[in-house]
Amino acid sequence: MKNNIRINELCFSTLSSNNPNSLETYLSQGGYSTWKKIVNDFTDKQEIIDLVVKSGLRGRGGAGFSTGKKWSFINLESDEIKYLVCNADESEPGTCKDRDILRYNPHAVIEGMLIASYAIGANVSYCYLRGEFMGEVYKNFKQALNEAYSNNFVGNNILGSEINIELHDLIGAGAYIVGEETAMLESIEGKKGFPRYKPPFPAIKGLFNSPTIINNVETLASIPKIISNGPIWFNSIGTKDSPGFKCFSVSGHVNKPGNYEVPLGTPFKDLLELAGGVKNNKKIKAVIPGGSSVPVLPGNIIMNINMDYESIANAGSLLGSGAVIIMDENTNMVKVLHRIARFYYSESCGQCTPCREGTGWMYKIIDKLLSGKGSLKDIETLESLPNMIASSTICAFGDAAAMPVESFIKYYKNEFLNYIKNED
Amino acid sequence: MKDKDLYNIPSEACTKINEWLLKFPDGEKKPAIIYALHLIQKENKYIKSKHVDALANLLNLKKIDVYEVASFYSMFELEKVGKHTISVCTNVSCMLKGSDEILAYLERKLKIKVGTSSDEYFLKDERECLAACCGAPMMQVDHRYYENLTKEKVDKIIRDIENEK
Amino acid sequence: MLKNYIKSFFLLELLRGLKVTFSNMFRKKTTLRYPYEKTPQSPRFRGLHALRRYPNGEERCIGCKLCEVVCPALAITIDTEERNDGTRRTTKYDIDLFKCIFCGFCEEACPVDAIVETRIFEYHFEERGQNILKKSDLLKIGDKFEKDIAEDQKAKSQHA
Amino acid sequence: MKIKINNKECVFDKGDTLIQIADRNGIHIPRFCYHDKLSIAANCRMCLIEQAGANKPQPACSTPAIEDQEYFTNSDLALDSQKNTMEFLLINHPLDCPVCDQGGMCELQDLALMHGRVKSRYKEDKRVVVDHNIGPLIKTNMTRCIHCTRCVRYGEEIAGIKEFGSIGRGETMEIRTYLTSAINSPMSGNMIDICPVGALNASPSHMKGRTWELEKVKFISNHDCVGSNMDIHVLENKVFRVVPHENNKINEIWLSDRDRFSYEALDHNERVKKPTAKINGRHTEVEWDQAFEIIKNNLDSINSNDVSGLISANSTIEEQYLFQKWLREMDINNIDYRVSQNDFRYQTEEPFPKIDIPIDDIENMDSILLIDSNITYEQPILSHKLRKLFLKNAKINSIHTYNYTYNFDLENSILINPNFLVDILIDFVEYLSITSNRKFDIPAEIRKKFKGNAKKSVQEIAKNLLAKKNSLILLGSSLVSHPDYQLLKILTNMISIMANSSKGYLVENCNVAGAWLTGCMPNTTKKISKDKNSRFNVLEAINNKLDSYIIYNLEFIDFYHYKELKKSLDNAKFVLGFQSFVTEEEKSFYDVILPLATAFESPGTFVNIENEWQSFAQGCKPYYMSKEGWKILTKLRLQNGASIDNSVDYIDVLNEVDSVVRNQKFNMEEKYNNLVIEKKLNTGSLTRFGGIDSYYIDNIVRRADSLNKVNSKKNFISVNKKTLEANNIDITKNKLIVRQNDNTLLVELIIDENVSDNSVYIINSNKEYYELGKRYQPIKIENV
Repeated sequence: MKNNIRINELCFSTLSSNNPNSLETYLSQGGYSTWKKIVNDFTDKQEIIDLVVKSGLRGRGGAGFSTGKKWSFINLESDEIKYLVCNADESEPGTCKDRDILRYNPHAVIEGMLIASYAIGANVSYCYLRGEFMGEVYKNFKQALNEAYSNNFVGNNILGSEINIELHDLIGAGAYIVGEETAMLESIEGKKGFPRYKPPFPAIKGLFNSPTIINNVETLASIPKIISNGPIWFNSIGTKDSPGFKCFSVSGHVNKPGNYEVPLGTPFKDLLELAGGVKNNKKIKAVIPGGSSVPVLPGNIIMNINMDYESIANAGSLLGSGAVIIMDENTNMVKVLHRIARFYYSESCGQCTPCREGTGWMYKIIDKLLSGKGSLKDIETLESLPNMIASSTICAFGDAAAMPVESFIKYYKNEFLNYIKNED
Repeated sequence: MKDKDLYNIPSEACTKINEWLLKFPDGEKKPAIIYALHLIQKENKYIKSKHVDALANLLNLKKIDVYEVASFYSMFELEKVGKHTISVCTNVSCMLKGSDEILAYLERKLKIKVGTSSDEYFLKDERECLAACCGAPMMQVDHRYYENLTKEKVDKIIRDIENEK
Repeated sequence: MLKNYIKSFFLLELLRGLKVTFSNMFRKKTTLRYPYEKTPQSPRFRGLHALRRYPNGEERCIGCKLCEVVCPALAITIDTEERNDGTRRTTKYDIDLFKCIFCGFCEEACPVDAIVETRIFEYHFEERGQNILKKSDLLKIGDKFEKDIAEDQKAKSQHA
Repeated sequence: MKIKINNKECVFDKGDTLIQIADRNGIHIPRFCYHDKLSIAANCRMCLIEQAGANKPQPACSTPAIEDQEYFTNSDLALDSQKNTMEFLLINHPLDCPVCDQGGMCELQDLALMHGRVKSRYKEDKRVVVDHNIGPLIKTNMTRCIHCTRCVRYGEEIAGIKEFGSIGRGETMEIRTYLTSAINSPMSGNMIDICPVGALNASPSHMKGRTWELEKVKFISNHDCVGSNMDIHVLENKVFRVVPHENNKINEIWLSDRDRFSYEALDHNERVKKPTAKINGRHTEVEWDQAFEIIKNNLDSINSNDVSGLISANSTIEEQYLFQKWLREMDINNIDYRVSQNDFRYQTEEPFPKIDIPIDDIENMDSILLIDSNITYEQPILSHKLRKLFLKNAKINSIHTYNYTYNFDLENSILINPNFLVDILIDFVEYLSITSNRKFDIPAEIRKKFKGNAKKSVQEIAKNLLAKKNSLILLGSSLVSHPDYQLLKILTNMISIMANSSKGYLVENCNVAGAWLTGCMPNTTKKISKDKNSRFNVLEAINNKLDSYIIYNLEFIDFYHYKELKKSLDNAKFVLGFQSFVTEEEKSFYDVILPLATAFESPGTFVNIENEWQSFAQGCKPYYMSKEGWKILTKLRLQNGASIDNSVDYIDVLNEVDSVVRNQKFNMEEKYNNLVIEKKLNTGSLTRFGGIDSYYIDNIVRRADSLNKVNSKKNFISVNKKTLEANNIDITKNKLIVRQNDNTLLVELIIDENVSDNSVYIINSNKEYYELGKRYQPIKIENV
């Protein structure tokens, strides 16, 4: 094992302590110093946004859009009410990093939210946790929030200044689609989680019709250190286009599944090694590198690439939310796809046609294939469906449902063909 | 979910709902629906039409608005379910680590099929990932996460629940 | 002159004529002794109409009125209503055989293969008004010849 | 700003979406969820088109145009996207077009022809949705639903009552109402029109015909005073269904349920089939000529001063014109149309029943005052205009005797006992006389009543009216029967002048303006005809117990003085009825009944409250032996020797009405004389009030089957708790007895805080309420 990989330095830095989620731990690691400094100096908002732009931080939720750029869409001049929303509706299959960040380092998220709210001029900020987090995660976060309130990091006249930022926790009720940013806004407004059509983008017209910025938990948790250590520090880690650290949730057939925060651009081999290698010393068959919504990559391809946005994109997949699902040689790919398709079938919100009808159609065909009743024609149809769904829906769910199907058939068509009994 | 008798939301819950509403701009009532439904479900285990009626009255909303939300989110149960809700995650990561066997084991053990309920247990047909992939296979019992499951562990969890009574 | 004389003397025209007669006398006959014999019919023969039923006895016709609208001779009249079980059924289905030109469009338009033209072409009317086939008549024809109709339909569908 | 669509240059304004630009330029873009009257949903994905340079197709309905961009609606990318969407829409759509009522006018069918595949690739099971009964008007078949959510948005935005919602998610999402609740909106039928597929169909015409068999005739609605334009679809000389006809000045593309489904009454079993005459005390069917002869003989033998002609304000203006002409030619001058009116004081002349501004101008108002108007149910189209105003943030205020349900929210409202309606308007006038800078000479009689203590709520409303530039006051139509109706009108007029507002007197009938213009009333100073002899209005005509009554297209319960009328008729020597419908009971009062064609079966003209003349053609032939009113009346005039051409045609009648009435300049100023303020309504005890059920207002609607199934026809009254306690009513029981004079009725009790103190709210929805007594009269409530 190579020992030179830097792990858990950013969002998971508190893990080294015995009591990772406590305020003391966070403060002892220099927590809230950035926020205090900003409050003291009354730092220029544009300056913070410029810092984040320079750092090259990309959204950790899945799409990988530049965070600084997103913030700069907000019109700082206007005196409209603005909102910041922290997207803690982590539900991409394979991803469990946000849950751990919220459990073990909630103060980083809170500080990140405060800095972001300040930078975009929002006085109210919401953290939307998925309903399933109602237990431990919500409790830890709520406790941290209370601590932050009682220390006057949040609230009115923060730390004696004139800054007022309210930070609220919200809870969802179980819907994958709410992880989509505009669907989350609908859900916060107390409606069904139907994504909104864009334009208008949330930065212009978001929550309660006001400009809104939505960021992922990991993104926001990274902010304090980026500001305090400066963009040059952040740029020095990772690759040129993908700087910084990224949490990878390595799951599936590995010996030590877990969240590993490593610099972007770390070779996949090293990451696999960190996770203890493939279970039972089997060969690696396939890897889904960024959550179930991205195309699968066969083992021989991924073994030779680095884990950063560009390299994975060049290999024909996406880094997504950094959920690395590893499948060994004995894995039945049709079954895996069946499970993924079932997930999208039951999580489609039903708002727009291609996704509502298409996810069901794909699932039903795969189900039929799995039960041995499929035909060659079914595979032909199945091959054509992803193309028909992708890029014609309101949100990215359509693409997310389409990409796995497309890639599984592309790389593992033989396994699908094996399920066909009658050859007509 | 048809029910004739009336339901009054307990005053304690009403206060909580009103407090929750303080988080939102004035006059916005809908944002409390999800939270209020959670409260109601916690008290009653599942949501009946009388609950929807009561909530719509409390928040001065159309019943259909409340019902839409209740039917959209998968955590809200509109049919009668048992006291303890058990959700075994069966999504990709967990499936790779053998969640199907765990589920089948639970089905045998609790003598209910997935998606059905006995008086005591409700074995939820969980299709969404529960975000504990690194601890696969996992399940959630009444919002508590149990990770790295084995049959023995499942036995213990069920035993603990029985003992709690 | 002489030529004509010889021709008429030897009855040449007559013989030529008789040649046709005799040559046809031994050929295979094309006429049939109807009604004892009948010409073969194609499965697509368009004769008297019939309304069919499903094997379980349910009438096929759903009262969509496509045959009514497609009929070039305006020979079909249909009234419909909702039956108690929520399905759409005809309360009246009349075909005026005086108007009908047996074009077969009705059969083609029918989405459920309810109205068909059978091979029956021998029928008569005894009283005024019998030229209008009512729903009950049409169903009766259909019931009686269902076996033949089904075979013909199958044969037809193979060429579709 | 300019863009190019399919290489065609199109001009647009900032913010226009692509589909709007394309529609204006005649470029076809397929769509399902987009509807230009509704908000954008962008969920059907049928309108995807290509934007040059973009690799993703763009939804034309929600994408704003970008200047100088090029778009293609017929490129491969666009057509492929549309084809894909179409395939997805069709996989779960049943193949039941042959039995679907929408077949032939279905948007899905049309677009499938253009964008669909020849054969389906979908071999799996199709989705099936269980239908729920949502009331007698709309038949659902939700398996056919394509989830465009037009109906959901219609309910939220247009009707103002969200009744449909999308329940569940994903493929199993269902459009349905909450549990099993029925649709309640008085404009629900429009959902049938906007549904692009056959999921929502009209229940009364369900499965009875196909679209291609129908003939279309333009028609004008005859149940409210706005005159909605509509098309009646005729199948085999019967009205098959009614759909709206677009008229942006009046009803836009909407129609109220009442207008849409009233046609069902046309073959009701109470229709009069043949002329009948009482011979030896028994009604016998007679021929037309025989009937005419009997009429002539009888009328000739009666003094013309002892005859009264009463005509419905729902009849066409041609009928009204000919009716008064026929009677006046016989020197009969006791003519009236105001049968539901109770107050005939003050005016030398009835003020013209009119709204000061055009109906489409209501949308430009910024403040409204409703005076006891249940407008959402009584005049749904006007209510829709107010809803639009409300959505534009205009302020709507109301003074009412019952907290009516509106499809908009009120800014200020005052709930008042009907006894004090006049007083509160006087308060209003008083307050305005202080605050308004418009000088107005308030009659001393009214000034005398000033008390100097206008309520705060009155002040609020008055301030609101004064503050806004465009304001409108609407006087509710059910007030027509109020004993102080004329006084209310005078006060409304004063308020409107002082507040610089427009005003409108809403009425229940469709052609009140026509009746007014043609002079179907006494005291007329208009020079259509000179009245020489007696001029009794309807009230005097009834009270004076005349020898003969001629009743045209009116039922007895249309009269406010229902019981007095029956007594007078019983005494009369000769009673003639021109009727489309007659009940067995009414029949016995008549000596001759002539079967009259309804408006559906006759050409005619209606004049709505904005004085808009709208003519329509004959929809279908008259029922059985009945005849069009203008024909019968012309014949009667001929019989009297009127100097008209024997071959007179409908067009001739129309031309005559046009030249005599339409081109006449009438003085429409409101004048008052003998202004003695004496509030007639002062019961001093419990007062009965409440309008007529909106599905019980005229002889046609009353008999429309499906409409009458919408509301429960149980007898019930609404009273508030305080009043109940004051009258010692046992509120644990839900039944009680109401008493007016000697009549009693057992009714169900609804404890309703929307009712003011000391009053009993009764919606008149069946005959028993009329038998009980009159509105605005004392009433007693007793325990069972």
